[in-house]
Amino acid sequence: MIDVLLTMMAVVVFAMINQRNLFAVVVLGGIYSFLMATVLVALDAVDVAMTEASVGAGLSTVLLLGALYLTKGEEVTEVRRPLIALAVSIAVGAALVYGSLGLPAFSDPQAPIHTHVVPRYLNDSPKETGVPNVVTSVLASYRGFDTLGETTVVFTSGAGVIALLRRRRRSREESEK
Amino acid sequence: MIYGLSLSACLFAFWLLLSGYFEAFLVAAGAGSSVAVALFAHRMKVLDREGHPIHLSLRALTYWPWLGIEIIKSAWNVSRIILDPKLPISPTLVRFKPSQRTIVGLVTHANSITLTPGTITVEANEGEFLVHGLTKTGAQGCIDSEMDRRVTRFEGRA
Amino acid sequence: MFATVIIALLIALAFALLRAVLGPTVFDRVQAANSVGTISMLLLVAIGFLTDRPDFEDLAIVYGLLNVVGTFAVLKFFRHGDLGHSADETETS
Amino acid sequence: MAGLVDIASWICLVAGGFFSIVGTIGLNRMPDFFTRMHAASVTDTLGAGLVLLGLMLQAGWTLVMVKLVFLGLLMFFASPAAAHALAKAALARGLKPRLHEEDPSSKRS
Repeated sequence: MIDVLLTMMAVVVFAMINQRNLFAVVVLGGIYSFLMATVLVALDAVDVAMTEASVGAGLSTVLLLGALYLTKGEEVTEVRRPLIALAVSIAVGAALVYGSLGLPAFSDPQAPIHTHVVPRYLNDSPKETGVPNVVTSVLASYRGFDTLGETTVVFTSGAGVIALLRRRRRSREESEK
Repeated sequence: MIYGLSLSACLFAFWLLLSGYFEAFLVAAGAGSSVAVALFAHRMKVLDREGHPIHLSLRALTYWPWLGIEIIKSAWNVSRIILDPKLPISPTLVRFKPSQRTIVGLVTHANSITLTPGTITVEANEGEFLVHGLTKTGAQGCIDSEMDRRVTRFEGRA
Repeated sequence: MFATVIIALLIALAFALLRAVLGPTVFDRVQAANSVGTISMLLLVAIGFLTDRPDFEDLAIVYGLLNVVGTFAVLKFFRHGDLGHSADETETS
Repeated sequence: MAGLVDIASWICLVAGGFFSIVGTIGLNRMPDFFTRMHAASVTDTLGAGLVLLGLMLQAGWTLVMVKLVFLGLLMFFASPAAAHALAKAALARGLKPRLHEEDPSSKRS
């Protein structure tokens, strides 16, 4: 089933590459995120899927549309050939693939991630924190300060972005009058 | 006031639904936040009869089952059209005047039309609906329909 | 037997995706994206039952809400975005 | 009794899957945007409703079932609003529906 979904995602990506209308790209990007979240659920990573669905399909669609509001809806055709960009992308992709070769095998019980701190989280977190969900206990209790700082940063930047966009829009309306 | 209470109750029910844990602290936190949200809604003045129409909840119990049966019937018709090799469609736009007087009634009527497959409300203004139908008979069936009468009864005395 | 439903939903997903890829208008794509959202929501619930962990529905609820939010964002943008304003339209939502 | 519920739930699930596929086939067979919306609403209402109903019967009287009911209500209220907004936006942006009086063989693109 994961294979089927991944194939569909590849098809969506090719459609996005061929598409010059940026709205269509945003819409297809939303579809891509939904498929990705479903794959993550099939891989049993429900919390990551939740994030993917809300950030990928919800938030980034809205943000991209907000960005499109300030630009044009059609992608301009490239003046020169993007060879350097292509080379950089291929190099980065190759480096990532090379890095993935060093990873432990899928669901290997001896992998480092399963031997250090995870057993303690899994076994002791309900006793130590009283939070029913393990992921929540890690995020909100063991890494509580980290999460607090993260939330503060995200909130501040979000408020800043909204303030900036607001002003821009109002001044544009005034200039139109 | 009663809308505030009912909104808090709904939000609290939603909290319980998502959390699924019934410990004293968690339940208290849920109750506290639902009351807080209701207060915020009150401050933002979005808490009113239209946004939270609890006065309709009793009559909804008789209207919704009828609507469900309608949906099943028309969905079956549309499925038959889709699977028919000849694709016997005759798309039609009709304009007509709905007989509802309240906003909630009009919205209910428009949504019911859209919810039944084969007809979609394209424009819903106070005195006029523009409905697109997959077949000519289906579209014209929306004018002075059974649904219209039932929704008017459903909205009751405005 | 849940597998039957999942296969059926995957087929439906493929058809919806076909329409999203083919277009031709943006509205077709939005409609297809809406269908993809609905179907993947159902798929999610079905997967939850297949793997015997039906608690996944919280996620499905989030999907459903986001589907609506996303569709509305796209459509509001279309009514007021740079592809042309519709002057006589009054915003109701 | 349990067997009966099981059978009913399987009928619902299979029918729901069937109608979902039919709706998306319609999404591809219909000639223009507005008619495609009608096909999609088959998936949204009957397909989704039957799948959810079948799963509810499987869940029994638990919190899971309440969540499924909530999911159904969510779709019940949200999907027509989204469909209406979509149709309205398409019409406002000048997408003309292909009506019956025109030549049926002319495909719009």
